[in-house]
Amino acid sequence: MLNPLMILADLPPPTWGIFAEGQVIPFLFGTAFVVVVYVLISRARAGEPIPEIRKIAGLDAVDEAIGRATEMGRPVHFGPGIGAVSNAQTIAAFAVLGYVAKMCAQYDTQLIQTNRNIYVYAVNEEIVKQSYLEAGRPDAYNPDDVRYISGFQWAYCAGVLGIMEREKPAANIMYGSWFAETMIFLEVGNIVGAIQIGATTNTAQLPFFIAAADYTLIGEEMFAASAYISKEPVLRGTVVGQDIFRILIFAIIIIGTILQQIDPEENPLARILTEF
Amino acid sequence: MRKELPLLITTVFGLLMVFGRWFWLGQLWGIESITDQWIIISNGFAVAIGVVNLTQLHGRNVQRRREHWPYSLVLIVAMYGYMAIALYETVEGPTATWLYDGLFTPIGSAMFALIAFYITSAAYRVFRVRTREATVLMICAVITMLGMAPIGEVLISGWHSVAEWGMDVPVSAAFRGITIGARLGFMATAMRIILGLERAHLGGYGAS
Amino acid sequence: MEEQTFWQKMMAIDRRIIYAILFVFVAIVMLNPIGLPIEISRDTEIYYNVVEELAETGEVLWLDAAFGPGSWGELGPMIEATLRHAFDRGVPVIGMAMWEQGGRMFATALNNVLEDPQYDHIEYGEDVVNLGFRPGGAGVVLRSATDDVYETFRGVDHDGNPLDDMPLAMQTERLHPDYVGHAVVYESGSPGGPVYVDYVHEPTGLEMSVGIIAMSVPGAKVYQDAGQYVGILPGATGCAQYELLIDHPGYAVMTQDVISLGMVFVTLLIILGNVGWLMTRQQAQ
Amino acid sequence: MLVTSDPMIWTGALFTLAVFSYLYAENPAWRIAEHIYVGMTAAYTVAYQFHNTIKPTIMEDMLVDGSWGMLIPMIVGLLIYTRYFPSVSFLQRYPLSLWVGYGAGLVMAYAVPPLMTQIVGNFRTFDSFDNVVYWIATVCTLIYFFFTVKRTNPVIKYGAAIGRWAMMIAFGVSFGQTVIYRYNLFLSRMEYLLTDWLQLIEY
Repeated sequence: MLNPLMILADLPPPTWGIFAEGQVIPFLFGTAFVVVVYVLISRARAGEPIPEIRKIAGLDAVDEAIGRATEMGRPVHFGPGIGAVSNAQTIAAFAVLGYVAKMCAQYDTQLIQTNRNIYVYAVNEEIVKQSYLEAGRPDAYNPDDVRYISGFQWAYCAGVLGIMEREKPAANIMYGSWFAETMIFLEVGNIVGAIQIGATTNTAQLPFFIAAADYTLIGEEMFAASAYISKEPVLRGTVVGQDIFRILIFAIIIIGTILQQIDPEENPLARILTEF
Repeated sequence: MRKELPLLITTVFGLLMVFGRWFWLGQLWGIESITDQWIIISNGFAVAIGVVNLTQLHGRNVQRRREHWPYSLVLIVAMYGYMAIALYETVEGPTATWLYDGLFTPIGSAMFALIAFYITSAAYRVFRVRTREATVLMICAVITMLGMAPIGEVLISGWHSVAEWGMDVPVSAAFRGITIGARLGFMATAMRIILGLERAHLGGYGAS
Repeated sequence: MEEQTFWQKMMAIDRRIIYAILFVFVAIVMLNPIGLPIEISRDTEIYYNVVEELAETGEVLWLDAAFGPGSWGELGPMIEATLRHAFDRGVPVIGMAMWEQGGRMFATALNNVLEDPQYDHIEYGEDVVNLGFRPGGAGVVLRSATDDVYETFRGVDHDGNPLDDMPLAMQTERLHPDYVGHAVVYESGSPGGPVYVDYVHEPTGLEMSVGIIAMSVPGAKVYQDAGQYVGILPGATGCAQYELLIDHPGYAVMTQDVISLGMVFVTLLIILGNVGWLMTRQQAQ
Repeated sequence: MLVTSDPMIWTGALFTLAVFSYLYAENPAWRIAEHIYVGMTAAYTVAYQFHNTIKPTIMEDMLVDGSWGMLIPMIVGLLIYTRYFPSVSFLQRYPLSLWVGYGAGLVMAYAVPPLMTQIVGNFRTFDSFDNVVYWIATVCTLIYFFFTVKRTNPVIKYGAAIGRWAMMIAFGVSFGQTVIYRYNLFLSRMEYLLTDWLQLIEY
């Protein structure tokens, strides 16, 4: 299974003595990224100042939606998407769920939380329980409101449709990795008159959120919003770190574009970035 | 120990992958081919988890005669029946193929086909031009729908080229902006997992 | 006053009526095609030329069926058309699947094509091989590219027959430009083309294309513009054009009339729905 | 003959109609189809893996080739089943941590080169209208996703606004493509009913 000679036969010599061919830039960029993000996370956790995340338009809608549900005496539905527990979008949803659950506990509004993934369900159960505890309302926590519907996409979809039609939530918050079921949830949510908030990075579903939901967090906004809303230092540090690298990428694009105008055929920066 | 060792395994395995790719020695030692093989095999042996889960859930439904329990029975019969056949004659055997082509494929495809109906009714009942943004979105959607289908070119010559231009230039450009950002986001999540700052997958969030 | 009630009634219409109209409408158009002309797009031509170029060099075409029965309607006919084209031009084809059900999807497409007496001369194992699916996600693709195809697939094809008897599989040691001329991923979601971009195209330089569901075409354009994808065959519409190019109009061509009229139908519903909405809203104020 | 006599196609057609009946209302036919589908999905996976991974690993790798090292991943994989035994259920974290570590490592190890290709793809020569539009749209979309820079800076403010409009156009096109895709899937089922089952169309 391990045959170094065979692999050696077509392995080019190392660059700078230790790196495999074409891996210098990945190493430098990757390491710099890890260091910068780690430093910011550490600072945030230690309570030291890091740049503030701006308020995301549409984030107020979460408060507004819960407030309206409270006034109407109807429940709030929260779906974390149908992605796996290690999916970045699902992880972003955890933080938002904590916030929503805490608000619902304070206002004494019923929160219906539905799940497709069994591991996500286990995590969410803990989050909601913990949030009710933190809000000082452990007695108001109802374990039956955090629901595992089915591991199968369509059965999950049918289950949520039934819940929406029967229990008529006044707010429908869909935060996570959504797929084909988006369209169906949004239509039914619209018919039962719920305020709908969507957040996903799945570009194929974003158009439907924009067309049919009241508020949509586009792509990365969902990560920033989850950091903003939860004030979780790990998340905040990550968002700031990503922004620093976005500025770096921005600078590379500007320099590269200028070099491109000088000599469209041979752009030294392009060569370095793709070949080293 | 119960939480620390798994976290350590995650970190070590993640770093091993990185070492095996970035460093010359890592490639020389063929680390990737070993880690890949490990993943393939460990996944293979974990595969029955779905069957066990379903048996537990639906077995209980049948046992306690819960609402809709006959359907649970259908599920268990279909599952073990098909599994027995496919284990005996492989999934390519004649009976297994018959069941696959006669039941599995039609049901699965029909379920995905349902969305066409939902989209059609949503077109009438939900897609509103509430804002200027939504209006632009809907107009672009209609230009694309008709332009990518043969009808656009029949109605107005050149419509197809307009729709194609839309895909080649503005769409590709905007999606690139989103893709670059998303890649940074995935890297950040991967990095948090490797450094042990993210533990949701081990049960419990925010313990860090 | 009469008009208000009309729009209100229209807006409150039972969605099942819309479903019924759609069902009947599609059936009628399918039974009575009108034969709208089909324009060949640039994307389809690029994809077509990929196979044409392989015919000149005689290199292997590597296909990955990354979809299940749900997306057969768009991607199945693509594989069938590509196989026909490759067989016509004598291009050897190796199939595999990143998706669990993909191995069966490829096998079905291959069987459908081989049923045609025109392809009686095609020998399984020499001209085409179906490696099928192996668990491990991206790891399988990565291992095929960096290590060894035979080992990755454990020396057997989709049906469990030994690869040792299949000269084509034995010659193709790796998913690498040294052994394969071009890779095409039939993508319906994740994992899909990007897996090949990261673990095959970037590390080895192997050229690749995708046959993709219409929904994901916009996302794929980004990779094409960066030169990571050579060609994109966009959905059943692209497939219909491809079927015309290889001179074997089939299922995809048949659906084009329905698609055209279906899109007109959806457009009308959007307009009608919004007019009704504005009318009822005005009246509510 | 007008209707097929193939029992397989009859079964498929009836189950297709059973699924479509869900559009009218949830009903027993739909539920049966749903439960069969879920059961078969799980069973297919097990049978396929058994023949293609489990059997060859044990029968060939271990017994013939003597690669007993394969025992480690095998045992790690099997640990997932400890979740059903509460006293040792913590052991299921080992396979999970292995898979998550692999996934995260894979992303870190391979994410940069494709990202660089995307960045370099934006080094545009401003010699055509398309290139200029392309460049502006990408850069503005990137600007839209700055979260720590205040939107009072005019470059950021207008850049983000252009970026948002560019995304709306992109989403519109994406919307159109999705509708076409969904229709195609539906048509494929209609074709199955009309051609394979009722045999009303020949082509």
